[in-house]
Order: sequence, then C-alpha cells, then structure tokens
Amino acid sequence: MNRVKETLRGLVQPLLAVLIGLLAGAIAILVVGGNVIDTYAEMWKGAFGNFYFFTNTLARATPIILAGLGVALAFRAGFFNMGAEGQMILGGLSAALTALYLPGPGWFVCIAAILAGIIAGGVWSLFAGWLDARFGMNLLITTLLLNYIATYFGGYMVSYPFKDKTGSAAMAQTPMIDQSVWLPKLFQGMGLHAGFIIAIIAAMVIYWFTHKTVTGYEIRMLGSNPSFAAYGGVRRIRMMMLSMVISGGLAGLAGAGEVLGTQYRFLDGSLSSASYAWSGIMATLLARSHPLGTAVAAILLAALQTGAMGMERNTDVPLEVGSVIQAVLTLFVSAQIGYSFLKRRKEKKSNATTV
Amino acid sequence: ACGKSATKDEQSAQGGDSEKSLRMALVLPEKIGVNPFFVQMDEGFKKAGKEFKVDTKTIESTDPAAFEQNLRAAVAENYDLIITATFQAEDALKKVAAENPNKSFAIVDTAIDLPNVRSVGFREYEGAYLLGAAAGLSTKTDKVGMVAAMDIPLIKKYTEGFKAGLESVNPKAEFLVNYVGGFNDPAKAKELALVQFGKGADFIAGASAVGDLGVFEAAKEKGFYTSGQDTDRTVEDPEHIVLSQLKSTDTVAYETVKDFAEGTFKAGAVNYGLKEDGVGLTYVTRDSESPLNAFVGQEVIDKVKAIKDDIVSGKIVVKDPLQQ
Amino acid sequence: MQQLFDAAMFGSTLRIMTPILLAALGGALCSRVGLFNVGLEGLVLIGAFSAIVGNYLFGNVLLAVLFSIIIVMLFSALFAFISINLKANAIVVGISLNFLAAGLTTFALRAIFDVKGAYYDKNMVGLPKLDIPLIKDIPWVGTVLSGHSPLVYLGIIIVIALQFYLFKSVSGFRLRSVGENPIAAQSIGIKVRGIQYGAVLMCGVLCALAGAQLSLGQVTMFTEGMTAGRGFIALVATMLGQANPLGVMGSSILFGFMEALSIRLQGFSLPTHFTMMLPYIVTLVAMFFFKDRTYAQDALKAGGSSR
Amino acid sequence: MLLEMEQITKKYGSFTANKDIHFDLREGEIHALVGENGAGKTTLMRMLYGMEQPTTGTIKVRGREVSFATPSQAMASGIGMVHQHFMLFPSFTVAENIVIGREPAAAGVFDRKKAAAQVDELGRQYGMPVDPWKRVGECPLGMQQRVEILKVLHQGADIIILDEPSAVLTPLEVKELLANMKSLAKLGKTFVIITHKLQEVMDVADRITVLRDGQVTGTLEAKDTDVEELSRLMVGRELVRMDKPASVPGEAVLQVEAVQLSGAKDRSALNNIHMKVRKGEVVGIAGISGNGQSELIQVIAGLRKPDGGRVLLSGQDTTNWPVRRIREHGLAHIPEDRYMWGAAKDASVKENGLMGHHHRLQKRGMIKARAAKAMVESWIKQFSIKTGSAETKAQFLSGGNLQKLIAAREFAQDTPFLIAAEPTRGVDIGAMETIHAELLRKRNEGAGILLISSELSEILQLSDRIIVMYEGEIAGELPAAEATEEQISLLMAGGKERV
Ligand SMILES: Nc1ncnc2c1ncn2[C@@H]1O[C@H](COP(=O)(O)OP(=O)(O)OP(=O)(O)O)[C@@H](O)[C@H]1O
Ligand SMILES: Nc1ncnc2c1ncn2[C@@H]1O[C@H](COP(=O)(O)OP(=O)(O)OP(=O)(O)O)[C@@H](O)[C@H]1O
Ligand SMILES: [Mg+2]
Ligand SMILES: [Mg+2]
Repeated sequence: MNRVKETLRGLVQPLLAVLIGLLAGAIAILVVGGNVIDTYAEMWKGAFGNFYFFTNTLARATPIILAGLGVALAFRAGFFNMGAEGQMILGGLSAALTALYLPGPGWFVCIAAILAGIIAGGVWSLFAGWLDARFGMNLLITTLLLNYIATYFGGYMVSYPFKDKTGSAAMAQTPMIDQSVWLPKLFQGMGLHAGFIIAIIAAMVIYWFTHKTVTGYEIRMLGSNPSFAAYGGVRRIRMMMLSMVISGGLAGLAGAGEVLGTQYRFLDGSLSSASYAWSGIMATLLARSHPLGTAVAAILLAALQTGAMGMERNTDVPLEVGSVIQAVLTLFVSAQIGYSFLKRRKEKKSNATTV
Repeated sequence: ACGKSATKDEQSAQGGDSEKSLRMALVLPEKIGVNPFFVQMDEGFKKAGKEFKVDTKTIESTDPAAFEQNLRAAVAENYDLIITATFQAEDALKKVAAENPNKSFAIVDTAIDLPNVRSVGFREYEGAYLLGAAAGLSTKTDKVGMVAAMDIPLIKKYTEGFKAGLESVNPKAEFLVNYVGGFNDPAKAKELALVQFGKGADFIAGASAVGDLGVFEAAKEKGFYTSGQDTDRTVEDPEHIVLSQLKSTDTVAYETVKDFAEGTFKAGAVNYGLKEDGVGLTYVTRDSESPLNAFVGQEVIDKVKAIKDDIVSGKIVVKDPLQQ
Repeated sequence: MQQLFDAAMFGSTLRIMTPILLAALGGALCSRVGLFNVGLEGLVLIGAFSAIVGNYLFGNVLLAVLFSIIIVMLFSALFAFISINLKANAIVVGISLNFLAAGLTTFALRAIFDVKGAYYDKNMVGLPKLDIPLIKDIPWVGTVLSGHSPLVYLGIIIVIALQFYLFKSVSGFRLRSVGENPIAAQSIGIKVRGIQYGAVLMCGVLCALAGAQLSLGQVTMFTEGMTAGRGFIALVATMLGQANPLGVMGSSILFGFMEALSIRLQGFSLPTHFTMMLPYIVTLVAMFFFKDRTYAQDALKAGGSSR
Repeated sequence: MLLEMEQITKKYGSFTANKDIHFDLREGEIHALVGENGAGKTTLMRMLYGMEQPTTGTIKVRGREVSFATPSQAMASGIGMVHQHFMLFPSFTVAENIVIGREPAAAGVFDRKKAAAQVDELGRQYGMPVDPWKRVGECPLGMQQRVEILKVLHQGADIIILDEPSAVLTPLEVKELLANMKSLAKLGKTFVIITHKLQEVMDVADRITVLRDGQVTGTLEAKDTDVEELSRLMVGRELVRMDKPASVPGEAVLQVEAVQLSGAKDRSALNNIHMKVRKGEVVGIAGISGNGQSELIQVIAGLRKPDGGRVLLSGQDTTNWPVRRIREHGLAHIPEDRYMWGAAKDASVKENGLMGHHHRLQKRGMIKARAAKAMVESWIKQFSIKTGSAETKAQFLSGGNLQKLIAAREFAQDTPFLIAAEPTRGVDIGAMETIHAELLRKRNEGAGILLISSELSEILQLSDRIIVMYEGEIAGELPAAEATEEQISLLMAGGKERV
C-alpha cells in the first residue's frame, strides 16, 4: 500500500517534466507555424506508431542503454566517467578490426569481436582510472580529454592503415565485415539487432551485480563514502579499476554492437555524430544511476529522437524540436519540484562540515 | 521552401490511392545546412517536382544510423522513387535496395551496382584539376593553398585533383594544404587560411564546406584571393572570391525526377565529368554574373579552357585519387 | 623551427585562447560558488548565435554584444533557477543546457533567418580590429599584441579584474565563502542564493562575450555547433586553473598555444590526426604537473553527485 | 527578563519536535539546555536563531515581541549561535572567519591587516587569544571553537547559544571554554549551552532547562539540583551505576612495536610507539586530539602504512596487510568520526550495518539479503536504535543513533580485539550507558579493547590501564586504579612544561 503510494509519488516528478518538455515543444512548433496536435501525433507515430517504428526506437536505444549503463556503474562507484564516447569509439574500432582480420567461423569471430570491443573500451577507461589512482589526475577532465584523443586516433586508423580501399573508397572507414560475423537482426528488414537483447541482459546483470553481489555492494559503498569503504576493508584502487573497466567495457560493447549489428564496419564519426554517449549520460542522470531505470530512460530518449525523425519526415517542423523537448525534459526531471524539498534540506544540513 | 499544402497532399496520398500523383523522397545522409552540394540538389529536386507534378519530400538525417532508419522509413512510407546521395549513403542503400528489389532508387555522387538503383557519379577531380591549373597560372608568389575540411579520402578528390592541375602548369609552385578537422568550423578554417597567407600564399582555395566562409573572410581581411565550391560563389565577393569549382547536383536531381516522371528511368551507372558538363569551373565552363577578376585574367582563363578541352577529348587523363 | 614559432603564431594563440578564456572565467565563477557548470558549451553557443541576431536586428556590434549578454543571462538564470531553486543536479542541468542550446540555435536559425546550417551576410560588420597605437609599430610585439578584436583585450583585463575582485575585495571574499561552505555562509547572514545567482549571471555575461568573440570577432557569421567543443575545453581550463583567474588564463594560453602550434605542424608530414590530438595530449601532461585534487573534488561535490 | 520564549510549538509534518515550550533567559546567566538525543534542544535554539520558525508561540527580547525570519535578523537582535557542527571556512584564515559578514574595508577592498588587528584586539579583550593569520583548517578543534565564539562576539552578540560545544574538545580545552564562558558572563554576556555532559552543566550553569520528547520537564537552579536529578528528568527513569569487575588480563592480543610515521612538515606523527593490549583488558589512550591518536588507530587498523616498526595482532605481524585481512584476522573498530569513517550517509541502515560482515554473509559472491536484514534488525532491537526501518537512509538517523548502529556492528564482529575510538561522542546518557556496558561485557568475555577518548571521565571509568599520548609519543602509562585526573591532564599537556 505504502509502496504503491510511494511509486505514484515518484512518478509525479517525471510526468511533470514530460509535460513541461512537451509544452516547450508545443511553443517551438507554434513558432514555426505547425499544428501541435498533428505534429505530436507524427512524433508518436515515428517512435511507436507501428511495430516497425517501435523496433527502430529500440534499435536506437541499444547503444544508449549500454553506454548509459557503463556511466551508471562508474557513477555508482563515485567516478565521473565522461569518457563513454571515446571508449565507445575504441570499442567499435577494435570490434571492427577483430571481425575483419581474425580467422575462424562467423559466430566465433563475432564473439571475439564483441570481446575485443569490451576490452578496448575497458582498457581506455582503465587508463583514466589509473591516471587518477596513480597520479591523482581528475577523472572527469581526463576522460573528457581522452575522448578527443580516441576520436582522432580512430579517425587516423580508418583514414590510413585500415582504410577501406574497395568500392569508391571515399570514406574514412574500414572494409565491410563479412556477413557471417554480423550480429543477427531480430526481425527481417528492420534495424533492431541482437545487440538490444545484449543491452537488456546487461541492464539486468548490472542491476544484479550492484545490488545483490558483494563486489557490487563494495562498489556502491565506495561511491557513497570512500573513507567508509576503506575502513570496512574495501580496496579502493582495486574497486575503482574494476568499476572503470566494466564501465568502459560497457561503452566499448555499445560501440561493438553498433559496428557488428548496424554499420557492419567502423565508420569515422558515426558513433560520435549520433551523440549516443551523451544520451547515455543523460539517461543515467535521469535514472539516478539505477541500472534498470537507465535502460528505461534510454528508451525514452531514443523514442524522442526517432519520434523527432518521424516528425521531420512528415511535417515541416524541424528535427530540432525533438532535441528541445529532450533537453527541457531532462532539465526538469532532475529539478526537485514539490515534496522532495524536505528531503534535500536535511541532506544539505547534514553536509555541514565539522572542520 | 516546401509549403504546408504539400504535407497535406502527402498525408492524403498516403491513405488514398497512389495513382493520383507520384511521390518521391530525397533522403540525405546529412543535414542540408549550407552545404551547396545538398542545397542545389534539393533545389533541383523541388523544381522538377513542381514541373512534373510530383509530390516531393526532402528528409535530412543527423547521423549514419538515423539515415538508415530514415531510408527504411521512406520505403515503409511507400514513396515511388527514393533518391539519395553521397558515399555516406552507400552502405545503407545497398542493404535497403537489396531488401526491396521492387522499389526504385537513385544515388548521386557514387555508384551502386544493383538492378533497381540508378547511380550518378561525379568526377570532381576534373574540376579541381582546372582550378589547380588556374591557380598555378595566376599565382604571383608561386605559393597556393587549400583549406580542406577533413583529412579523409573523400576530400582527396579535391586536394589531389587540385595538386595535379597545379603541378601540370607550374611545377615550381608550392602547394599548402591544411585540414580543419570538420565541416562546420569557419573560425578554425579562417585561422588556417591566415597561416597559409602568412607563409606567402596569394591564392587559397576553400574546400571545407561551411568553413569556406571563414576562408572568404580571411581573404577579405588580408586581401588574398580565394575560391569556392559547387556553386558560383564569386558573386558573394568578386574582389576576393575569384573562382568557383562547380558541380551540378541540381541538374542531376532534376533529370532523375524527370526521367522517372516520364517513365524513362533506367537503373545503372551514369557519370558526370567535364565532358558531360556535370563539373566545371567558373569562366571556363560556365559564365558568371560577376566580372572576371584581374588576378586571374582572361589569358589564364583561355589557357585553362584549352586544358579543359584536352580533358574532354581525353588527351589529358586526370587520375581518380580514390583509384589507387 | 623559426617558421613555426613566428610572431603570427603568438597572435593566433591570443585569438584562439580568448573564447576559451572568457568561458573558463565564467566557469571559474560558478565553481567558486559551488556550482559546477558543465553547460559552458551551450551558453557560449547561445552567445554566438544571439550576437549574430543582435547584429542583424540593430546593425551595430556594440548593441549586438549587449543583446547577446542579455540573452545568455536569461539562459544562465534558467541554469541558476533549476539548480539552485529547484535543487536539480547541476551537472544534469549543464548537460541538458548543452543539448538545449544545440537544438534551440539550429531551430532559431531556421525560425528567424529561414536558413539552415549557417547564417552569413557579407554586409554584416564584425567586431573591429584594434590597432594599438604605439605597440603596433614594435616589430615582433606589434604582430602579436596588436590588431585583435576588443574582446581579446577585454578578456585579459577581466582576468586581472577578477583576480583582484576575488582575492582582494569584500564582495569577492563573500563570494568565495559561498563556495567554500554555503551552510556556514548562510548562517552568518550572507545571501547565498543571491551570490550564487550573481556568479551564474556573470558567467552568462562572460559566455556571451566568448560567443560574440567567436561569431563576431574571429569570423562574422553563425554556423550550427560552431563552438565545436570549445566550451568543454573551457571546462578543462577552469579545473586545470583551479578556478583561479590567473590559473585559468595560464591553462587557456596553454591550450591556445597548442592549438596554434598544431595548425602549423600540419605542414610537417605528421598525420593531421596526430597534430590535432596534440593540444589534448599536452593538456593531459599539464594536468600531471598541476593537480589539485581537493579543489576539483570540492567543485564536483558542490555540483552535486548523481549518486 | 532578557528573553522569553513562550508556548513554542514546532511541528515537522505530523511530528512535533517542540511542544508548548517555555524558555527564558536572565541577563548575564549561563543557562544549560539538556535532554536526550532528539529531545528537541537544537530545534528550539534554531528557532531562536531564526533558522527555523515556530509553528506557534512567541519570542520576546527585552520585553519586545520579535520574529526572526533569518539568522541575520536574530543577529541584529544580539543573538549569536555556535552550531553543533562548526560553521567555518577551513581554507580561510582565523581573522577572515571571524570578521566575515562585517569585514573592515576601504572602498570595497577587504582590509585584511585591519581585520587581523581587530581580531587580535577582540581576542585579548575577552581573554581568548588567537593567531589571526593561521588557516582555520590547520587549527586544532579547541581553537576552532574559540574562533566560533569570537565570531559571534565580533557580530556583537550578547546572547550566545552554544550547541554541544564541548563534544569535540579535550578536557583542557573544555576547562578553558568553561572558564571563558564564566568570565564573559561576568562581562554581561548571556549563554545558552546545550550539552550531554552533566558534570559540565553542574560546573558552569546558573540555571538548567531539561527537555524530554519535545517538552520541558523542568527548569532548575543549578545550586538546587544534582546530576542524578537531571538524569532522571531527562531519561524518565533511574540510571544504573555500572560496576566494573577487576580485569584478568591474558596474553597480548595487540603489540605495537617501534612504530614510526611521518606527518606533515617533516614532523613525525608517530614516534617510536611501543604498546600492548592484553586479552581481557581495556587500555585507554588519553591525549589532546591531534597528538597522534588518530594516526595510531589508522596504523593499527591498516588504513595507513607506518614508516617503521610493526604491529602484531594475536601474535601475527599484520603491519602491511590490507584492511580486510586484518579485520578478518581479528580486529573490529569503532571509528572516531562516524560520518567520515563510520558510515555512508546515503546508504541504508542495513547497508551501513553490513559493512565488514559482507564477506561472511555471502554465498557464491551474492549477499544473503535476508540474513543481513535479520542481523541488522536484531541490533536495532538490542540497542534500541531509533530508525524508521532497516531501509531508512543513515542520514536520517540522529548522530547518537547512528553511533549505536556503528557500535553494534563492530561488537557483532566478535573479534578478540576492538578499537573503540570516541565510542560515545555526542551520544546521550541513555545510549552511553548501553555502549559502556557492551564494552565492559566484551572485555569480561576476554577481548582486548583499545579505547581512545577525549572524555577523561570515560577513560577513567572504563580503562584498566591508561596511556597518555603527547606529540606523537607516549608520554606516560598508568594503571587506571591509581590514575587521577590531574596526573593525566598534566601528561596530556606535555608534562611539566605546560599546565
Ligand atoms: N527538519 C526536520 N524535519 C523533521 N523532523 C525534524 C527536523 N529537525 C528535527 N526534527 C525532529 O525533531 C526532533 C528534535 O530534534 P533536535 O535536533 O532538536 O534534537 P536535539 O535535542 O538537538 O538532539 P541531539 O541531542 O541529538 O542534538 C528529532 O526527533 C527530529 O526527528
Ligand atoms: N529534515 C529532517 N527530516 C527528518 N528528520 C530530521 C530532519 N532534520 C533533522 N532530523 C532529525 O533530527 C535529529 C537531530 O538532528 P541533528 O542533525 O541535530 O543530529 P545530531 O545532532 O547530529 O545528532 P546527535 O546530537 O545525536 O549527535 C535526528 O534524529 C535527525 O534525523
Ligand atoms: Mg545533536
Ligand atoms: Mg542537536
């Protein structure tokens, strides 16, 4: 009974935010002279209109879920890993190269490529963790910087040594991966691939990991109070490294999934131009780092994006209305409107330092 | 641009019979923005739509994944002809066209070998060759530059063609090339142009999409000469933008719609170069509203016209930089 | 080498540095009141856009810059309202703000100018280039220091003013106290919220200037996403400079210098990908030498954690 | 009457924190406010200081009715408050901390020299000298307390509220504080002091108001009452006096040998420490905080590696072992700072209780959730920890209740050796009684206990042996039976040089 009430109360906030977001969108639509109802109808159709569009939304959500989960885990452990993008790029690149050059049966190469993606993302993330642990270099900045380095490195690899020289050869990309290695599509003729299943399983595993296992417990305690964790025998460095590896590994997996399931090659810029990593971070923040919540938030954000695409196809309202709605929505979801004020006040009070 | 009425027509067409009028979509892998390549294509597409009473819809995409989704959605939304463009569309179109053998597709600026796809390619390097030659003949400092968008293969069509043309007429000229690292950063493009100017270049070609605006500004500020891409950019500032490398994507889009509307649409590859008047250079292959700048001079134009004739006749073969 | 380190290069260092410096100073002010502003990128973008709109509306650069300041202040007020009054996590708000700015500027570009991608008018006049009387005639120094937009000089003046303000004035002292321990500040009757608002709004002003320098100073146009990550670099500069105006200037100069250098290194058969990586690598290395965990962590804590 | 609070009621939602309270102050008196954790003392004073507003009731200062919406307004009426958790800016100097809000300035420029001079003068005037240029973060707690009081005085307050000012001070510092209060009271200042230490109350207060469950159970003249009566009024029952059977020490469970640890600015934090704790005894460590006690605990618990020497636990050299291995080898540890080391505020009571037990309560890497819950719930019952449920976040527990949880968690480790650092800091006497009883029970069952406390009475009451630390060294060791407070105080202050 109480729980139901609590859940309902918890829903007030996001619903209000959605409302404000839609309101902002409505204003934008009116500004360009569109019809609000029709436009939103198109948006809905574009995201969930029929089975095809629904799977489209899920396809777009796939990398967002995975990148978001990675970020969520790092946040849980107390580390602001802003490097999902770079980790994703290196993950995608390694997956592509493995898929292209590793001999063996398709399924085997596919699994190896996924693992390579996870490892590359994990190692890149671990590097940032190591810089922090070993030299005290702030993780938030290093991960931001490492994004740029990864982006340029990825660009270089596919512009020169591993460039696709077949066909028109005009793109900075690797050759096409053999079909036997592709992640299977879930439905004929639709974009949704097996990566989505992996993402959902990952969300559940991460939930189970953080909430039910000993290591997950230690990671969470480390995140909420590192000194307490140290006092209780948690090995900070080890746990930090572990959570950064998993975090980066998930981002790498996101990149690998896109490469093996959608693009079938690593294409320079394709992972960053879609802002998967940033959407993932947003999803995490929306869900307050709860793994299952992150998956749901990721699907919501993906729906806004595909919805906006549908809207753009079928109305004259520009695509950006979607990003306006998405931004306003996240702005207000995190805002504490109403009852939760009290809780926050106490938090603030107890933060007073006993110097 | 596209009016509200079109939207309504489209919606009614979706529900009703498709006999009434043909519906065509131009699905682009990028946002049109100020990229003249897409802008022109969109114009040609719309113009043909009006003339041949075809419902036209232009769909822009933000990223590769979105593009594929849009392409698939266009198929699902049952357009009669789907036109797309550039190398970035290759992968997705290959997949989607193969999955939908009964649909007609066209792709501009690259070639796809499928029975239901018409491919239209350009030999930009021929235009770039002319531009390079003109620059080589015009430069007084024997240093010319180019500010290119990104260090990616696609852009080599411009840089390599230019370089070949330059070297053919002026072997001692030094060629400076710098990359902006993106298609959307005029500030950096300007900075790069200033650097090349500082090194002594008196002609700096822009090949950095939106970044060209930065190059133009630098030219205006420092008084060197520059050139634009795709459309006749000399009209914007004839004192400094003295040439423009042309690419007629509008014609291509127009012709494609026309063929389809008139029932003469055929799959297969078509290629536009100097010979077909698909690419070119202002004053050489096409006249311009703005008067020819003295920096280039009629004499140079005449020489470049001769080169052009040689290319058309096959006497000079410009190497495709992507074909190694 | 000589060719590499010519005077023009230091000149471009100054130009490249300015938008980063201005935004980073704004970020520093926010950090000083305990709000970690990840939204610099968005604020600068809005600044760049509204400067162009202002110029279009009034045909006067000064009014354009003022207009930009007002608009960006509105958005930074939104940041302040949501993160201070509505107690949202400042980092979430900042990230959302970036998205909002990207969407809104593109959208408004179409709604106001009916163009896509970029707005450019060759008759539009940008910020003037100031030739400083005496200095411009000194051979090397003149090339470096003279002939920049007024905002370049303003940026340097602001650094000094801000350094003085924060560490010498009473009001700056109180401002710092808010970031140091807001509850304690409140307990002695310091108007914590007022000061936080003031700092965030001031950050808005600085970001507007940064944006105006981009769209009216370095070039005279607006293009979609023209900040191209400069706001994030500013964030790095803020933290690397430990929210100390002089420190922030140091790190901005470092970045501007590396960027200017990387442009020139493109000439030397190194793949451009690597030359472009250079500024980031050097920043990483710089971090190795200037690290102050406590400051950075405080800023983060104050920004609220997602946990 | 200088001040009257009448019929004050404060409700938080449905919960009444203060009910119909009458409270008054006479000019120049020291008025103590006592009561158990959560009785409503802080709430009452926060209303007086304008940080909260009463639901109903009136406040009169010098007969005039006032209402304070903010602390500034209370300050303007001459009311100042030193909070339970210090409200200081660690990286600012002493002078800056004191003058903030009323900075001497010329044309908006902060005149720091003048501020320092003012602070110097202020300190001299009230007999509380400070170093104006020192950073507060580097000052010992007693000095910080002094800075707080000077700040309030600088604001011109003549009614000064002190919320648990002595909780973190050493006996000497407390003595000094109380003396300062008395002399300030003679100068006409009026004090309200909230404290759990009834002896202090008897020493310093003129009048005492006792709160229980948000209501006043009595306002007494100090000279007419005693500790027993006060406790009865606070708790509502008689407290049992504890008696301590003689200890029967066994073999050594902890041996510290020649431990060396370097501290800041090439001073050693620990210098050549030798000590021993045997089974079945409580060894108390006394000392002014900042003399190496914290470092010693950290070295023993494995949180810091010593630069030299070794630590043996149950005969094993554990010097460079990781924390977890040491704990599993037989060490439990009630940390000195419950918020910094002892708990994660935004984790639940259950999760906080699980720490250190989590490796035991697992099956194939998964935590046995039900067993964990049962364990924590049994402690909640046993120690009567006031919490919503085991799922309540730790931050919603009062400090005292959190302390009980931590103590329960460490007792339950059931190890042969326990470090108890400040085990009853800020805890009311009811809870203190429980924790003391548990400590003794554990000792009687044969465990060795290392007790570190700034509370001399606690040390004297529980220890079998007392070690005094001064500047990172052991200044002396005494059997508890023979030790006197004076002796220890002298050693704590560094022997004969300082008194
Ligand atoms: N902001 C608040 N919201 C809800 N309840 C509160 C709030 N502040 C205090 N309380 C409740 O009021 C009661 C009295 O709290 P108060 O802080 O006055 O206790 P106290 O006597 O100071 O205790 P302690 O000795 O632990 O300091 C507590 O039981 C607490 O639960
Ligand atoms: N906003 C609130 N909601 C619920 N309870 C609150 C709130 N604010 C304070 N309390 C309660 O008030 C009580 C006393 O709070 P306070 O912060 O004074 O604790 P404390 O002084 O640290 O504890 P102690 O004196 O035992 O060491 C606690 O029980 C706390 O949970
Ligand atoms: Mg208390
Ligand atoms: Mg209290």
